Amino acid sequence: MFYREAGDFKTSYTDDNQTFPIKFDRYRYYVVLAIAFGVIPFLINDYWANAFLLPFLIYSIAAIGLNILTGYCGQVSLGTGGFMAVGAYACYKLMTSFPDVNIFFHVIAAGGVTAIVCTAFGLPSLRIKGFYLAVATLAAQFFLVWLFNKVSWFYNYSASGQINAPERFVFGVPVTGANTDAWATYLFCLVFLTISAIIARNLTRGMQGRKWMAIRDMDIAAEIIGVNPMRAKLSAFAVSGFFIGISGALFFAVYLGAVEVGEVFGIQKSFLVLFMIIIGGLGSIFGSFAGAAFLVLLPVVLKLIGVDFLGWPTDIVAHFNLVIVGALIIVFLIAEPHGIAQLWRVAKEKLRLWPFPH
Amino acid sequence: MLEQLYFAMEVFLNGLMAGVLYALVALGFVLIFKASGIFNYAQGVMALFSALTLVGIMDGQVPFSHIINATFGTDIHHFGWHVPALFAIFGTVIVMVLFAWIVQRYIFRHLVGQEPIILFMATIGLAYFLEGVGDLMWGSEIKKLDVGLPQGINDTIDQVTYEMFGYGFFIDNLDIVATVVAVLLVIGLVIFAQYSKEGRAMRAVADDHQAALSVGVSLNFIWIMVWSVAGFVALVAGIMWGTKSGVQFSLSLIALKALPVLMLGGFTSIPGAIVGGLIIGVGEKLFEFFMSSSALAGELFGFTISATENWFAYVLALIFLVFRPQGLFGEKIIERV
Amino acid sequence: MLDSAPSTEKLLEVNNIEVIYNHVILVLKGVSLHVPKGGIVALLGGNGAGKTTTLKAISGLLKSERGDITKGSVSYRGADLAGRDPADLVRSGVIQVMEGRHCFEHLTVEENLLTGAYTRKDGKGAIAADLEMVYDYFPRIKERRKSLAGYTSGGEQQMVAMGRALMSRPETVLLDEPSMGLAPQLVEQIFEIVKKINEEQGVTILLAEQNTNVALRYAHYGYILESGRVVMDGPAAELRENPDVKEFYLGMSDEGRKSFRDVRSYRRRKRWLS
Amino acid sequence: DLVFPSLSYRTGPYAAGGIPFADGYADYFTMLNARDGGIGGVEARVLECETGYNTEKGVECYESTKGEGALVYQPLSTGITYQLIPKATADGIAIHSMGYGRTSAANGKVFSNVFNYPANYWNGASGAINYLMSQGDISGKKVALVYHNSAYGKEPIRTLEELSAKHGYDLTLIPVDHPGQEQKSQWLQIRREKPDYVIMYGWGVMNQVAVQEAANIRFNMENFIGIWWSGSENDVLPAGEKANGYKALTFHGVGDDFPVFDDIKEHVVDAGNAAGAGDQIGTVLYNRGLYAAMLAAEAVKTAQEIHGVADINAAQMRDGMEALEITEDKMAALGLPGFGPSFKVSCENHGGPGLVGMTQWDAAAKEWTLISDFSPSDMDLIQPLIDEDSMAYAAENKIEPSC
Amino acid sequence: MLDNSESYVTEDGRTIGGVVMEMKNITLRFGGVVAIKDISFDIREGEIRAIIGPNGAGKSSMLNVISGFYVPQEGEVLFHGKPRPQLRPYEVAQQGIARTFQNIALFEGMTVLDNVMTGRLNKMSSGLLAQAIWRGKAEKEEIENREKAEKIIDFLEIQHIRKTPVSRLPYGLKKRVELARALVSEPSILLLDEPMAGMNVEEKEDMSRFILDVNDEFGTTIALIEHDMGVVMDLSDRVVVMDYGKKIGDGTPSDIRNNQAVIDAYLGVAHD
Ligand SMILES: Nc1ncnc2c1ncn2[C@@H]1O[C@H](COP(=O)(O)OP(=O)(O)OP(=O)(O)O)[C@@H](O)[C@H]1O
Ligand SMILES: Nc1ncnc2c1ncn2[C@@H]1O[C@H](COP(=O)(O)OP(=O)(O)OP(=O)(O)O)[C@@H](O)[C@H]1O
Ligand SMILES: CC(C)C[C@H](N)C(=O)O
Ligand SMILES: [Mg+2]
Ligand SMILES: [Mg+2]
Repeated sequence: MFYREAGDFKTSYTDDNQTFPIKFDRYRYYVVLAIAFGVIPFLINDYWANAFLLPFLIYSIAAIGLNILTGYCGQVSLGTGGFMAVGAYACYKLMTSFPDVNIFFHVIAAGGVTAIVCTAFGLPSLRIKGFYLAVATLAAQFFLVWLFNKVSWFYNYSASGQINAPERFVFGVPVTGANTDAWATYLFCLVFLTISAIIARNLTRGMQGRKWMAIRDMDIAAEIIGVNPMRAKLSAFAVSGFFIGISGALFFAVYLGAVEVGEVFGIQKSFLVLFMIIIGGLGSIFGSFAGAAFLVLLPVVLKLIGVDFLGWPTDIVAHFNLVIVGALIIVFLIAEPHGIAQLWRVAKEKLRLWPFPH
Repeated sequence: MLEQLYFAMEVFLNGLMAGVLYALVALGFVLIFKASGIFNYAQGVMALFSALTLVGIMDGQVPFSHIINATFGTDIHHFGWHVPALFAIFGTVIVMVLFAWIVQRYIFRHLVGQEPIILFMATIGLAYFLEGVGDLMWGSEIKKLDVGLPQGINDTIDQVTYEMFGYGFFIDNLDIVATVVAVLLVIGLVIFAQYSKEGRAMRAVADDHQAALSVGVSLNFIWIMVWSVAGFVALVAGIMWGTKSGVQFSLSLIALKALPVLMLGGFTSIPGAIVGGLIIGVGEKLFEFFMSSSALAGELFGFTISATENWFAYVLALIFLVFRPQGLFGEKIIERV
Repeated sequence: MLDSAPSTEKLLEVNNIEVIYNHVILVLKGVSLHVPKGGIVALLGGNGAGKTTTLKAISGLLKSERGDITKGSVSYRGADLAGRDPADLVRSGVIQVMEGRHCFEHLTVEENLLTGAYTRKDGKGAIAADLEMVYDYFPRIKERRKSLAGYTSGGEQQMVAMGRALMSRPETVLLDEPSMGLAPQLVEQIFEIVKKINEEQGVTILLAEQNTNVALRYAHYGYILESGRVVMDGPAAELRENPDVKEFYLGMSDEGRKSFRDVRSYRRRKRWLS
Repeated sequence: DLVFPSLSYRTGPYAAGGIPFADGYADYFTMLNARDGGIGGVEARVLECETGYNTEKGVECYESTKGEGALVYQPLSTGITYQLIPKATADGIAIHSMGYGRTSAANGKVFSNVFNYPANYWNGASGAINYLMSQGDISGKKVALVYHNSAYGKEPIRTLEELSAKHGYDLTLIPVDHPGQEQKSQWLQIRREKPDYVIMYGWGVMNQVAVQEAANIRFNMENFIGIWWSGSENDVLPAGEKANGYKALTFHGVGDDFPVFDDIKEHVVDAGNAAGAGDQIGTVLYNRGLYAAMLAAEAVKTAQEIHGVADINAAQMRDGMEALEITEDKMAALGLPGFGPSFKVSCENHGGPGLVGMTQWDAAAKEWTLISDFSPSDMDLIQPLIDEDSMAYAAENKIEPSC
Repeated sequence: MLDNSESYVTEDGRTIGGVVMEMKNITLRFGGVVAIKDISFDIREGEIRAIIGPNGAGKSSMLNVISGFYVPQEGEVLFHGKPRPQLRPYEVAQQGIARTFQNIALFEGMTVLDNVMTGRLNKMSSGLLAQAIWRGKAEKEEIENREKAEKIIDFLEIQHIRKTPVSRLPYGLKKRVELARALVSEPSILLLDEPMAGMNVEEKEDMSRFILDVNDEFGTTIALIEHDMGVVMDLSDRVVVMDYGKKIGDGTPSDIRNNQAVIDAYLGVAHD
């Protein structure tokens, strides 16, 4: 009996409504938080920050955002890349127009701007459903990228059309620009991720989350029992846009430092984030983390094994990587179509019963 | 002024032709979607893969030669023969049927009954996989594909129109061939899907896997069949596009051009693919033409709008969809409680 | 109505099967039953007893729902069915009419019926004749033959589903709740049809039904399932007379049928197993 | 050992161009190791990292390789170069963006760690115009620029505009979005506007399609000039016969008629150590990769001389690059006589001499031939542009110009 | 004949109020199919009103018209005596009309509890921001409503499956959950579309008890479609009979039982 539930009684609905109703889970959650804030910053180095931790944190925010839209509200979106670009460019314009305001607020505001744009592109979802909507969101993807590439106002008329994050500080410590320390950027992103996750969790466990899920599971029935589909869908687009915008802003300002929109925020990015939530688990906040971690680590591991360990020529490794990534995705979907989160749930269910099944 | 009109007409005609080429890719999507509700993102990579295979067979390339050489220290590249195009096409079709079988046996059989988005993701996985295999098998350098299709400006049209209007229209020979092929394909496929027993079974499977199983339709058979046909359509698209730009990775990106076509025509409609293709082709070419050539646009926005082709098709399709959520010819979305 | 089984030859045999969904949910806990050739066997039981699961275990449709038979075996005409494809089974004459209709929404009513004949090889003429036969059974769907099945009413869809199965000229039909959602006279009608094909064409029938009353009137033999176990079986006539069956499945007390209004305040629960 | 990261791309839409360059870059170092036992006795190690020509992956590659003692980065993408400039400068590692990247990085006073010798995109633009002027009067003529709609393709616009003001030709801008598989409208526009000359800044499939479409509308190939990234065998082969006569700029020699290739064959190919499939030797992009490797190796030697250590570090490498001098004798001694111009890098000038030559495709022989000398570009016009742009960058990033 | 606003007391002592909802000359067409032809009937406050008829008669369509999901081509719906403007379905729900569906329409991906809680959505008002922060108003509201939901869950005896995802439930329990979801919204009118299809007698008895209790305890008006004549005759106060879009009968169960047109079209034999 690894996993105990019996004996963990709840006496009020407040207790039962908690994020982690089971004590064991709750403790684990505090431990993870403590390590993330209290231990990792002291161990971190440049390589781990850049190769794994920063992208993991930032993609997790994006994945949470997309998961709200797709996993909870059932609206498949392939426009994530474009929306992240909105966050990035909004952040850039704000950073350069109001250099005296703290970057923290720029990032939040970038999320706000993205929420608005995302909502606007969500309008067709009132009529268009399923894959038609998915493909329609590509319109946002391509149009936004084109726009940022075309209109020089967005990149402050720089000759190359790229945007570069100027140096900005939080409590006197640089978090953007070329002279940042790994621990500072890490903590900066971690704060955003923690807040995002808490907000997302609160929204999805309450009535708002239920409305979204109702729309996802059966939109007509949802409307007939009283969900206003327009408000439900658009609010999902807005909230999702908010998170995706934040992640786009962080991706540009903290992680990359400079961005060429077509490549960084192209359609590949949309697919990547979608993959994260599917492999992690649709409709699960934990799944967003798991999926992001998995897909950020995968190439690092593959490269370690292929090039550094087996010593294969890089081109064969590069091609094999495609084969392996492709195969892994398929194997994964076959083994557990509902993602790592579901795998985790089933494991827990088994552990609960262990060692006496049935 | 008249001049402008002729230009516009030329652009229009070329748009039609470009649309046909998009439609060729879209057709493969439609088939698979119709038969299984699978939104096959790998269709573009299938076009690439089939074209690579075709060239490989024609040139007598040794598959996986690079790995073989790397592991065994050999130095083999070619069998040293040249296969005539027709036989090579035949060989490629066999490969695509084999591919269909593998896809069915090892992937989709295990995913029966899953949600569409899961299936969609699986096809993206498949796309990666196939791209890697294609690279490993045939190498990623550019290959020239020549199955003897004519290419370049059609002189007859040029001359005839020159005599008629004083302006010779540009139509590419390859586009004319593509149009003929596409029309034949569409007619064939429509007859198949609408009137044959297998076609009916295919539509049944798309509606409800379980029920289809319960009446004795073999999902395996139907899906292998459909993926084979889609593989064939991919080959046709691969030949057309490969002849144009050489066979290489970017061929797989034409999938992105086919998506708006699908949206517009309806995911389930074979004729829709063609009509959608034509509308998109014409729409994007004309839009680009007016925007980049008119001074008006420049005055309006302070900059000229150009390179719109990546998004225009999507936006156009989106606008259509708002009025017809299932595309122009797509199956009605049945909404009942 | 015949109450004794018309033959003793066991056509379909289910031996002590266990079924698990999703690797964790154990649903059938050892179900055994026999269906004699030419018989009508009813599978009775409350919601969630496992009737549908049993039928799916036989027809092979379990797999597509992430269910697995983990123990026991199913055999048809003495041959083990493990690992057989559902399509294969249809070809050898076993067809299932699924619970909840499952029509092909985007096909017309007539096309739906024609898919039933998918496995048949006896020519267009015979199929057309059977199509007429089905329309004779269900005149209502003849009127709607050209409309998409997705737009027909619940009852009409049930008729389509039945008709579709008949189109395959089956030897054995697994019927899952054929009466659900049908108007009373249609229920009778459907069971008359069941009886007719059983008598005229010798079709063997395994029937999962909630409407115990009708089911036991038409079946020869019945099994009662509760929580994944067979708790009682016997010839239909005997079951009809069993006091527990009477009370819980037929809604009769000693004074005859009791009104649904009267159950409000008193209720007695008795279960063979729980 | 001496670490040379190679940010290559062997997959994705630009693989066809990435592979030969990466092969050439790797083979040259393999050859040095096998023949000379490394550079100055220290083994060279090429660290390949796949970027897929994607800026984001490029940054990942940079971050994951810089810890290994990387000496100089060859990002092989303008986009990635832009991203790496501030990072590499902060880390004190040099970037060699040879014939691409940020043109104004030629100003070493501002870009201390970035080098783009021997020629850059503005040299290329000017070289093309110079070549056209050598063919006849250009004033009043129409010139169209077909360009990859990215940081890369936009580079020459400013120069061409200035040049058009100076020489009186009309400039039409025709962008092509990534990937450029479909260029019907662009070429119909060209057919309509009948420019006298077309200059192309393309990469990847965009090149092949453009050459093919130009052939389709029967645009005279003689008047169609590509930048050096639009002038490899890949770009013209798919169009077959019809590509005959197409021209492309270059800043180095063509063909495998140089002694160094014998060494490559002997020490690399025959030893079974060729990078990739080993079938690219002598192609335009292979040669360019090889040339880049050669310049890096020479810079190492220079650095070893200056600092008197064999196993140099990144900072020393930078110094070596800044003091690099290539002479004809040196080239001949390396087995590359006349392959590239001689030049000298200095603290102020990281851009080299900016000499460009012209090559032309012979479809029958399937080879590129050099049809002009390496001649200077219009530095009078370019230098002020470089200064202006680099000073703006310096101001923006608060860089104190050095030297 | 009673006046629209008059109320009366039934034999078993329940008070039936005036007309709350009146369908006036409703006609509904789908392309060529006429699903409802010029039908009028009314529903009185506190009564159990059954709608019966053969398959395809248009019963479900009628409920859909009431729900605002189908828009009739002709006719109007009067609510509390006033013509109801064309409302979106969710607006109808906000007026206190709840329903269940013929082909169970639960939210399969959610737990039973969450499904039931959706029934309370019109009773909760905290905004997005409040919910994002959770502490305070949102939490308080959540708990209050949770209590109501738990009450209904107890009432319908589905406590043990509270946290089970709906997709795993057998048919009959799903129907019960659906009823719970409708009830928890404390509707003034409850529309039930074949709530007892696919149930055995014992389960039907349970279901009947629930329906009667709701009607009794909360005074909820109920419109009920059902094919089991036993149930219909026992439970309902008045029955309207439809046949292929037309109304062929309207009255108390005993009227209907003896109505020849109804017997011909629907019952087949005179029902006991
Ligand atoms: N796909 C599934 N996944 C998990 N559990 C399932 C699945 N299908 C059925 N079950 C469970 O199996 C049990 C038996 O269900 P089954 O559908 O066989 O019952 P039934 O007797 O047909 O009931 P009903 O009369 O309501 O149709 C139920 O408890 C149900 O929850
Ligand atoms: N959305 C729709 N589009 C087209 N036809 C429809 C639609 N909805 C219902 N119909 C048709 O209207 C008629 C009435 O259908 P309805 O579902 O109301 O029947 P019902 O009385 O509920 O029957 P059942 O008892 O079988 O459920 C049917 O013939 C049906 O095919
Ligand atoms: C090989 C590459 C450096 C060329 C490319 N087009 C660029 O400048 O970005
Ligand atoms: Mg069942
Ligand atoms: Mg109905």
